[in-house]
Amino acid sequence: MKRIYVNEDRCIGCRLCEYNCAFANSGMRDMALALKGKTIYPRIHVEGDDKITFAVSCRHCTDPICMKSCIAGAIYDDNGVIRIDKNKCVGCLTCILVCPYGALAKGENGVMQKCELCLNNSCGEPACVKGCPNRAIVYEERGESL
Amino acid sequence: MNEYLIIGNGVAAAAATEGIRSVDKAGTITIVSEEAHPVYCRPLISYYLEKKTDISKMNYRDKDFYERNGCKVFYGKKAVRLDPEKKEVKLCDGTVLPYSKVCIATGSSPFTPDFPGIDTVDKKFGFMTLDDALSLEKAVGKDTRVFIIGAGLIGLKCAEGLRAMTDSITVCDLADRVLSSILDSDCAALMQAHMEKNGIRFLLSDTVERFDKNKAYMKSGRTVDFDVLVTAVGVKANTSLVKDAGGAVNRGIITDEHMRTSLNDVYAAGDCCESRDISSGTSHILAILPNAYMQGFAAGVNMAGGDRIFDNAIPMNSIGFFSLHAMTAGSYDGELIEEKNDRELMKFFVKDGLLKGFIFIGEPSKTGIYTSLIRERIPLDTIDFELLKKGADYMAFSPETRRKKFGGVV
Amino acid sequence: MGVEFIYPEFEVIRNESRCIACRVCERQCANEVHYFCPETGLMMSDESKCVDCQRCVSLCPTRALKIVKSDCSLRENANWKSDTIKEIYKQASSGGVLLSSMGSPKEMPVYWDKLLINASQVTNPSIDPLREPMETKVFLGKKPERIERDEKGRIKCELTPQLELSLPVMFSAMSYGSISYNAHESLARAATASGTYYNTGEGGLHKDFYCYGPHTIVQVASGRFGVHEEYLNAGAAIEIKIGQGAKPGIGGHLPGTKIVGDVSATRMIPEGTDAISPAPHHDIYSIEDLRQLVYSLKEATGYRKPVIVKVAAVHNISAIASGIARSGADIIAIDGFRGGTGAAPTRIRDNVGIPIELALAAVDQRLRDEGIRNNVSLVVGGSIRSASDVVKAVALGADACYIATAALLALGCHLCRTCQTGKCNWGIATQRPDLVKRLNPDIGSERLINLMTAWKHEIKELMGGMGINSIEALRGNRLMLRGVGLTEKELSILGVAHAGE
Amino acid sequence: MRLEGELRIPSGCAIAAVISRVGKRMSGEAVTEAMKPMHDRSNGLGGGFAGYGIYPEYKELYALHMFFDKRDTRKSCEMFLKERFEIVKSELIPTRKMPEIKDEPIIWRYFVAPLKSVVSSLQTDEKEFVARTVMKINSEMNGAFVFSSGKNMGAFKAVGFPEDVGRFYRLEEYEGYSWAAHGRYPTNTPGWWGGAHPFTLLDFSVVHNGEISSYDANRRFIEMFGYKCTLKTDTEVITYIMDYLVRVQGLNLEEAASVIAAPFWSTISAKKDPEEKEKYTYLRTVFPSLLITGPFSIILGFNGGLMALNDRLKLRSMVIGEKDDKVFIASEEAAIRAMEPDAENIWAPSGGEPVIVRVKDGAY
Repeated sequence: MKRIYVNEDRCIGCRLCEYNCAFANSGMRDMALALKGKTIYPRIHVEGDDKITFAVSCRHCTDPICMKSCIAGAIYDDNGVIRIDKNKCVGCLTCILVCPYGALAKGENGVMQKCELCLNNSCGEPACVKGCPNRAIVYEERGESL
Repeated sequence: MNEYLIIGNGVAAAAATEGIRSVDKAGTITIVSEEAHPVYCRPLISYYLEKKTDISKMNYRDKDFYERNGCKVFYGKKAVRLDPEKKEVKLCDGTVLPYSKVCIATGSSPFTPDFPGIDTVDKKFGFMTLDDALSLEKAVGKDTRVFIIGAGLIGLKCAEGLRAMTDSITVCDLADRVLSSILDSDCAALMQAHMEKNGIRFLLSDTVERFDKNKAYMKSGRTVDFDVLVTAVGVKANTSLVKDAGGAVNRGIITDEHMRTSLNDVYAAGDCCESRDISSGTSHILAILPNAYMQGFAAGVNMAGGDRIFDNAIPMNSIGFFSLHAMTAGSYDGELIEEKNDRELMKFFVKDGLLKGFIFIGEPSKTGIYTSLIRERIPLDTIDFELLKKGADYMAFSPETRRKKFGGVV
Repeated sequence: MGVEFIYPEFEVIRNESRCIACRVCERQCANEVHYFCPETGLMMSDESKCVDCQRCVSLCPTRALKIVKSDCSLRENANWKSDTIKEIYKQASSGGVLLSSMGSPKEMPVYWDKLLINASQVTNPSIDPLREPMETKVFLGKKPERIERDEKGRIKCELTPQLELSLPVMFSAMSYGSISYNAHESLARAATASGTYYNTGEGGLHKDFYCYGPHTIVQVASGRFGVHEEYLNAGAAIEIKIGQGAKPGIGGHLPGTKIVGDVSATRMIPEGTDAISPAPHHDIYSIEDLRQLVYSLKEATGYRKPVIVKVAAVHNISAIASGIARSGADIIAIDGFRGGTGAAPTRIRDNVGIPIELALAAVDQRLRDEGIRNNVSLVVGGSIRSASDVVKAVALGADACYIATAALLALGCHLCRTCQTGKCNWGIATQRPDLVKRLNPDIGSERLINLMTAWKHEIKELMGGMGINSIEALRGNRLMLRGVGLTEKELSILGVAHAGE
Repeated sequence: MRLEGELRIPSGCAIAAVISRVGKRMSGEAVTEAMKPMHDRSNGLGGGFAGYGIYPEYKELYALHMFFDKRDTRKSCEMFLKERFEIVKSELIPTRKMPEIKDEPIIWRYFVAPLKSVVSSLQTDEKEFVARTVMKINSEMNGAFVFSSGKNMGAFKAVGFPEDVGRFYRLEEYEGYSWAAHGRYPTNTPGWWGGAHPFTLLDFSVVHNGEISSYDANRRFIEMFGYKCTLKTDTEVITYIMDYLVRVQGLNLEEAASVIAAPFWSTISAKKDPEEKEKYTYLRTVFPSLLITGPFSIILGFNGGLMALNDRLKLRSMVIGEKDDKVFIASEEAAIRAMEPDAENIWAPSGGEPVIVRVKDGAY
């Protein structure tokens, strides 16, 4: 399955991925209209210091503990893509407590959200990957864990 | 063809179903459900009262879950006897269900102390099942005075859930603090203050001596007048099927890490059994949903001939009341390291170079990174724990770890 | 601080209706032009620091930014142009030699633009490169004067070492230190993939890049930085750098601030020390000394590597080239005065040397007049900007071209000409790890490979039009060129007829 | 308007040749006839022939065929020649007056032997000496032009259609074992006799149809070795290249052909025989500037044989046929049929494939 992978040697910490993510999930046509004057709630976030930076988003684990822990049964496996049914989520934050990557966070309305690989938004392919200026984030098939 | 039998219809049962089906698509699965509902999210009953969810959304799995997985479900039936020799289970109506493998996922039941005069109380409820919530919903109105015995997770979630419906809620507990099983006194005080700010009254280090209709006489001498009583003192594991069949049972059913009981072809999962808590090294009941799922799933896989162990159970809770969130995990054993600022309080417990547990109060973010330190037993000297104390961040890990985690399939 | 005489050269124009204050511009600007004002929630800029590298413009996700040249004008006249006046101000304030980067921006004739290429019509068919083979392979090196045969009458096929190029373009010298590790890796990988060569410059060869040795030209310059036996043997050829088009007669100076970590190790000098390349090689004060160095290097490498001698195009370049051709060198590289540099004194860059076109034409003719053109290959650089420049250079007589500025542009360089500051926002001319990272060698090498591929296609297209299907048949084929707007003298030096003749 | 030699004139052409493999001599009539069906390939601005074996009685002497603009030029040129050669015979080349051929220069021939003393004082060999002398006359002596300088062979050329040129030079009266002919279609009209084909140097003669795009690359390279391309024609430069490769560098004809019509690198790398691969790689690497690109079909005449060669893309027509001892080469099959209606085995050699026909040893 294609997943998003990040390479911290290439990440330049520009945080464009966060903005591209927020824009892609805004459903709007223009980034300025979508994001101007707003706090963004991206599903990918850049961590690091002044030397090393890297983007973190859902790893779409083969054995997703968030899904197993969700008290509302709101997190499900859609052919390997781990997704959230926002209608069912009650905001208990158990997923935040268990995700070893810190890949889930509350969205604008307090409901949990996570990277769903842009499969259902206007972008159609991961916006963070498409917009990464240094190819630090890639979307590809990788076999077993490195 | 294997005949799988699952006693119980909660999360552990659903997980066992999924575990079986991940290995064996053919065998038959029979589920015995004491409740008359398809598997639902039991922890959501307080959210139901709060109207944060509704019945339709409380289904744990979609509506064709049983059909898709080829499960036959007996609703409203209780299993009364397990015969591991004959490999059959007898239900309350006399039906006998044979099995090749059975999973006991009977969960727990509320434990109500035998308070004197309890029989005189008219409206008294537990808070364990959807039916409890539905009854409470009917019983409580704007002016209803609610008295909850037990300031644990269930009692407080019940209080929060009812708060929108009534202004009068009193919670008592024998312990000196709220959430005594998961919070230390500092944190409990914080939480208590926050709940009090939100209109919940507490009577701590106190318990009911006797009831007289709608009045409770407390040990401290105080009295509480109420209209509705909720008892949330504790739960006990439903172990009798295994125990009566001669299986090893402590406070919960004893299993190995493959979720096998001491009886042949009998597995157990969920709140009815004990787990080995790797943060404390002791075995006890870890009645939390993630645990139930992981045990159930492992049981299912192993019942179907797969090989899956579940050996890293820890207690962990994410619980919020009136928008103040607490997250806890592991055991509070070892050196205490405390980090706090005006918005957050974080306590770490470190022993033998490992993180054993933590308590966090505030707006959580990426807290799972700490949890993984406990579950995966990551030696703290291999990471930058100083950095982690300031906030959960993958920078604390080695580049090599990051390369594995973010550059590979996990 | 006194009066600031010079108004910022550029203005940052921010379209407030589009700016979402994502602060990407702020994070990307090593010059610290942009900053966020928390009170107003707006992005602000300090234009005096802007060098117009366009990094922020390129990364702004909402295209809210543009950088324009300020129209604040000094009162200039035909004699005292704005730049001239500003230079006076700068020197009056600093007391220093003015430094510049990249090639000279001055308006001097670009002869490439005054040469036009022929095409076949009627009497001779043009050749379609999509249908017919079209060969751009070139061998650089000395060719034997005589065919010799063994006792059985078979031709003895031993050649002195040659460089095989899949197209007549190589990446010219840029040292590790003046450009980044990632830039070097990009060049090395692209040269390997494109079947050509890149050049270490005088910074030595990083151990990581020895694997690209078969496509590496290792340079020996006056500072001899990073030169050792293993280094000499690591490359495919050795280049003795006598001079550079942007600064003939001048040595190099890489400030100690750039001599950090691997750069220092690769150059074999202590961290933090200035790397000063002397103006001349202090063991070459005359042509016979050059011959000694050429043969020393050949001895050191067992006569397995061709030796290139690189000189700047100066007034008597033909005589110099003739001398080099007789020195044992296999290849002469000539760098024209429009060539780039990481840093050069402005006066030198803008006033010393001659255009490469004239130098090339003169040298090629001189070597032919002396009958020694086949003794050496001729590589020219110093602002080769396109495939047509390459074709024109080959038609004038070059065996191959060196490109550097064009390669840097492919890597993202925006010619802001402030390499000397070491704060290259594109990760090219910098050693700051956070900036170096910005050039992903995967992308960099891919873009260079694309450039080479594109040029190769264009060269083939132009060759096909001329009815030539092998680049060898173009070399020195000056009939394929016509001049426009050139004087008789220029035409005679170039050896081409005027258009219409 | 500038004359040929002062500027470069591309041209299209017709070529034809015949050779007897057994050295049987034939008159020039047949090859003249061969040019008739290819009339339209010429435009009357040049025609010419080369015959081999035509001067058996002077076979040890160099036959210099020359044009002079006036008598004085001839006189002064003869003075020059006498300093270098023993002139065994000096005569007008017989021609036939005819209206189709006008403005003829003085057309003379000398049978000469180089003065040994001069050759040795110049520290050169005889052939080199003759070649340099020809080069010197053609580049330095205004009004004088050597258009043929081999032994037991001769070129005959003029402004006009080739079939007329053949009659003009009375070729029916000569007998040779091989003949080559050329009709010219220059795309400019200065019309100078010297510019007609064949072009010769020593016993090499070249007739050529095509326009080579590598001309200036070839010229500027070959001029490094003492050749002076006074005519600026492709034929001239091809002749010099062949002379350089074969006489100076000692390549055989096949090797020389693989330089001027070099196989593509892809062809070379696909060669199975490593020795061959090495040789072709070597030759292409050493002589890149002698690769001739652009369309050409050439017939190279030399003592004892002919070589036909097309450019490597075969951008010009050329066919070959046989009959008995004879081999025919021409731009068009019609020309072959004109020489031998029953010609057999007509085939078109592929691009870059040299076809070398030799008269058997001792038969010429």
